[in-house]
Amino acid sequence: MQDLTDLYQSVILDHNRRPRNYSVLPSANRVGSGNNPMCGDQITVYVQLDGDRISNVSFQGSGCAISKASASLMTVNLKGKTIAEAEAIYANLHQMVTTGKVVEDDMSDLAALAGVHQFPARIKCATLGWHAALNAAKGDAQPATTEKPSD
Amino acid sequence: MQDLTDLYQSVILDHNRRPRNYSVLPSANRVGSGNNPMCGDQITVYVQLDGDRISNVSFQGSGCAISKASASLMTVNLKGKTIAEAEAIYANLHQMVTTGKVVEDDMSDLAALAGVHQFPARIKCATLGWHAALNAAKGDAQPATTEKPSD
Amino acid sequence: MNPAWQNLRADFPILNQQVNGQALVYLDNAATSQKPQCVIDALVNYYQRDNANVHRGIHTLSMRATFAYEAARERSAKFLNATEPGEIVFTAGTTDSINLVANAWGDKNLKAGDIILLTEMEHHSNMVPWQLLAQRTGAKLRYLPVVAGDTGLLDLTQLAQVLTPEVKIFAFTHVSNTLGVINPAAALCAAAKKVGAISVIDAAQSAGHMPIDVRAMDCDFLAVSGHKMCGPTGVGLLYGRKALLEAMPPYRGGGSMISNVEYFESKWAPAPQKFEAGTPNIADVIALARAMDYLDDLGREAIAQHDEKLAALAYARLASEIPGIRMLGPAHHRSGVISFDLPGVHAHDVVTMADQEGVALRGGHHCNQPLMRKLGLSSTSRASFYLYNTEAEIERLVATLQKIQKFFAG
Amino acid sequence: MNPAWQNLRADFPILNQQVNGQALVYLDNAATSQKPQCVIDALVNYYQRDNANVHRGIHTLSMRATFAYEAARERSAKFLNATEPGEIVFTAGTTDSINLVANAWGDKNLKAGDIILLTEMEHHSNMVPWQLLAQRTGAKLRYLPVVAGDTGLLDLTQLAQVLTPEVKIFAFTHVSNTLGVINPAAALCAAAKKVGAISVIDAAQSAGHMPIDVRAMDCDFLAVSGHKMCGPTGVGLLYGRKALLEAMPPYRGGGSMISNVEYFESKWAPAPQKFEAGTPNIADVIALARAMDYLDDLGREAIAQHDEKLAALAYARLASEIPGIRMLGPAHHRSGVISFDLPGVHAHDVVTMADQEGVALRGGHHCNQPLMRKLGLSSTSRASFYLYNTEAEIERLVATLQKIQKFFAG
Ligand SMILES: Cc1ncc(COP(=O)(O)O)c(C=O)c1O
Ligand SMILES: Cc1ncc(COP(=O)(O)O)c(C=O)c1O
Repeated sequence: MQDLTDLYQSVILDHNRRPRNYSVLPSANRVGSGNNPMCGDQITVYVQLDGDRISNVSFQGSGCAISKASASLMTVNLKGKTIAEAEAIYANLHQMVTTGKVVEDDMSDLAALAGVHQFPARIKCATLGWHAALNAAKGDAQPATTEKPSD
Repeated sequence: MQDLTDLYQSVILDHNRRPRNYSVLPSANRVGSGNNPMCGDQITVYVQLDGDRISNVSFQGSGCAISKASASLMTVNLKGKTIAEAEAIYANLHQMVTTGKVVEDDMSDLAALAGVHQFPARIKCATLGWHAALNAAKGDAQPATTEKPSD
Repeated sequence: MNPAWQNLRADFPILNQQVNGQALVYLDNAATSQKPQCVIDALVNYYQRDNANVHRGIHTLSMRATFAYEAARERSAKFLNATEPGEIVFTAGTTDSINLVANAWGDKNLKAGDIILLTEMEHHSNMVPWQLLAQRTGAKLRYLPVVAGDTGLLDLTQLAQVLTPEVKIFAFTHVSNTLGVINPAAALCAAAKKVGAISVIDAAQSAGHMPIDVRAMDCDFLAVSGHKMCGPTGVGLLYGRKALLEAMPPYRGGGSMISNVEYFESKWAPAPQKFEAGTPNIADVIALARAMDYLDDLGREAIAQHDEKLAALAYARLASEIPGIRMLGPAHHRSGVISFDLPGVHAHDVVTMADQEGVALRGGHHCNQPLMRKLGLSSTSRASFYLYNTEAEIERLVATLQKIQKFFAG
Repeated sequence: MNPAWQNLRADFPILNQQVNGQALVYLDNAATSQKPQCVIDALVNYYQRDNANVHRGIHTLSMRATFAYEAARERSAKFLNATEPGEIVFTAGTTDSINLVANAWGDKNLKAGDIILLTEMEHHSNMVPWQLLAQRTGAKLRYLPVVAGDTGLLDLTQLAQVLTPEVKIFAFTHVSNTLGVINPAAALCAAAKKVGAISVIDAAQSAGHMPIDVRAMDCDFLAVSGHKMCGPTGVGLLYGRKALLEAMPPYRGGGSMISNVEYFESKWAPAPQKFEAGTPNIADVIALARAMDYLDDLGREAIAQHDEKLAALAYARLASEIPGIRMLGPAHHRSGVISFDLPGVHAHDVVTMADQEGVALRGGHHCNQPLMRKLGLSSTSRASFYLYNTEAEIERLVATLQKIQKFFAG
């Protein structure tokens, strides 16, 4: 199981075991949900939006190590960001998990998700929580689903 | 075109060119119709039934040489026969066109249809008029169609 | 000359055989085309290396199968110049595609008093689904006529009269499988749009024979069969404008077309998955994409020219060398489908006799019963050409028909 | 031992490959089975020698194709012990077959107040078509429950309570694709008959795995997928009792399912042609018949015993050697489908990790979302066995799961 440590880096295993901000957020004024109909993964994201800034964000749900860890990392990385900043971070993350290329030097702990690109079937796991969060923040009422043609 | 003379014997060509009893039968008390949905062939058979005897029979329609000649031969062979006799003749004919075996020595001019068995796609042509006639005689209201599982 | 055209007949193993002691001349391409070895190989490779169920799997074989399946969707979108792969729904063929539109779009959008406009030259597969839809909804059918005579062209002078605002659907064939007529698809779609009708193109006879550009034609739906364009049997596709597909309810229910299922109700996946219930025809979809590569290597413009050249030659030779023959369809600007009536010899007899000479023709109503009746015929004989046919084969066709005529006159 | 069983793995070229540096262990047979070379050869032979459209053609290739296609219908009738070939309708698979019944039989015979009875273990493909039918007709769904706990057996003590005279359709799976449960099909059909309901059996997971006798089961309809029983993708069949098929309106409209078409109305061909609109999946139907030969050469009773032996062994070993594992389905008298939950490791992670070891498993809801919820799970990992799997492969499975557990505990 050599390559698996590319995918399941210690950061991932850690966030999977102890997901951060894994709770309902009482101050949330936006709620988003995402599901992966192919595997049954389900996620709910709570966003407290002040103006265009994500003051706070949390999540709950069931999913694999990748989706849980990625959602957990999402909450840590998006807290305090404006929607525009959040979208930029997601754009980099998306490129990283689809191509393996780390675009920004400064991806910090998100770089742990770079190994996902070697496992194409798992890319959707890594993006599920982000979709849900961005949809909620942008006020898109549609639940995120990994079935959209674009991830 | 060697084998074709097996199929298109002179008897067939003759009945095709000058079909016998090719007319509406004013005295008919039974009318039957048959069609081959795969090729568009259409036939109408007029039967004058007296008791259980086919006193007279005629036909009209459009079809290939085989179906026309076979229907023409049918009128000649069934005229004056009881339904039971007609069914027996048809049973022999059916066996002949499907297997090539002439069951009765006494198939007379019908033996000209023996070559049909070498052309499986044409068996339905050879039986269309017979179906329609027997259906009419037996009072079966359904139009004959070659699409029935049995010919 | 494009090198792909050299030795092209060798790509089709089936052509290299004798039928009734004669080299096979396959002229039944409008019914189904033959398959190049690369398409057969695509099936073999898939089953020998990659076979697995798609979408739901994350093991290696399943990822390979899924990747190849979705790549075929991209290939198909490119083949038709669709805006995106999501506009391609894989189906079992043209008939299935048209039924999908009639059911999923039709049942939702049609009501009593609405009109479904067809043309008099439609194949049963582009007629019966609309008859069934009309029965279900109370909508009515109407037909754009074919001009009198034997050219079989649409009577466009009547278009304005039949394409009224009550028309909600205008479904027509791109190329007639009986007459070889090529209809002006873009103009018909534009006319439909003007009255607010959706356009549905039956491209069964055109997709493998000429360039198809759904954006240039500006159609709403377009139906294709794989088996008529060098692909396998049992697979085809439906192009649908994205916004229409998204607004449509599903067609069949089952696995893969859902986003959430509960015991008493379900939610659907977005298009195109919404329309692909159950395990799809994975192998044949992948092989169909290979057929598209094959056709584009030859060039569809070149194929169209080849077809038209053979058809024009055959039309001219039959008309002049077979006394009394009745030729159907136009003499020029046509597809490679030639229908004719040999007076005194029924089409069935023509086909059986031609087969004895190794020449494969088709005889019958060609799933065009009402048109046949209009032409005063119960059947025709049909020779239909494709990329591997040759002028020498037309020679064989002419000689065979002459022999048949002689036999029946004899 | 039946000689067909010797060297059987060599019949499946795909099995002879490495995945991620390890010999492939394919345990995803409930999703789709692999294909023996003879089935692949049947496709190649058809396309290289006989390919032509069926039914409407009378040239040599068309006669060969038609003969082989109809012979496949006879073969299928024999495979299921149907009374006659006319009871076999070729479809695109189980999902398509069930939709056919829901549409053609259901829309005609159901009305508001009627009940459609299903079981809680149905695959989405045997649930969603009935939900759609219920929406169209106003009929209501009802479920025969699965007993509490993890065996997944149907709670037959509740049968009398749910199978009331308002039930018009009782549709149930023969074998669960998630739990491996084998349901008592004949008894359920008899119970349905007693209240005047028709019985519809989803045989996707059973047809290639055990003897099927529709007359002994006395069912009204039975749906089969080819791809799960050594056949190609994109083909399947529906068995239907003759009298029911004859009384049903058509499903899809198009060529070949008609007896007469006019511009404004049409008449249908008799069953089974009435239900086979358009060019059928000729090559895959013919190859499916070859798969039936292959299975019967091995013996379906022997295949069932082989599956059950492997499943019992795998169940016992996993239960005893993987600490904390939650095993689903019964321990004995089951099919070759094993589902389990490894606490603390999500099924997706199990499958990805197993794939690194060359072991192909499936993880997810297996198109059984409502059942998963009832079991308090969002997904399970699944290993499913077929005729070519071996005890040595179970060894690999156990070792792999132990490794995974260690990795995640570490
Ligand atoms: C029990 C059961 N029913 C129905 C289906 C659907 O079969 P298909 O996808 O071949 O239509 C499957 C397989 O996916 C199944 O396992
Ligand atoms: C013009 C036309 N439309 C539709 C069809 C139906 O196609 P398929 O039988 O592949 O569904 C055909 C071919 O048979 C055709 O020629």
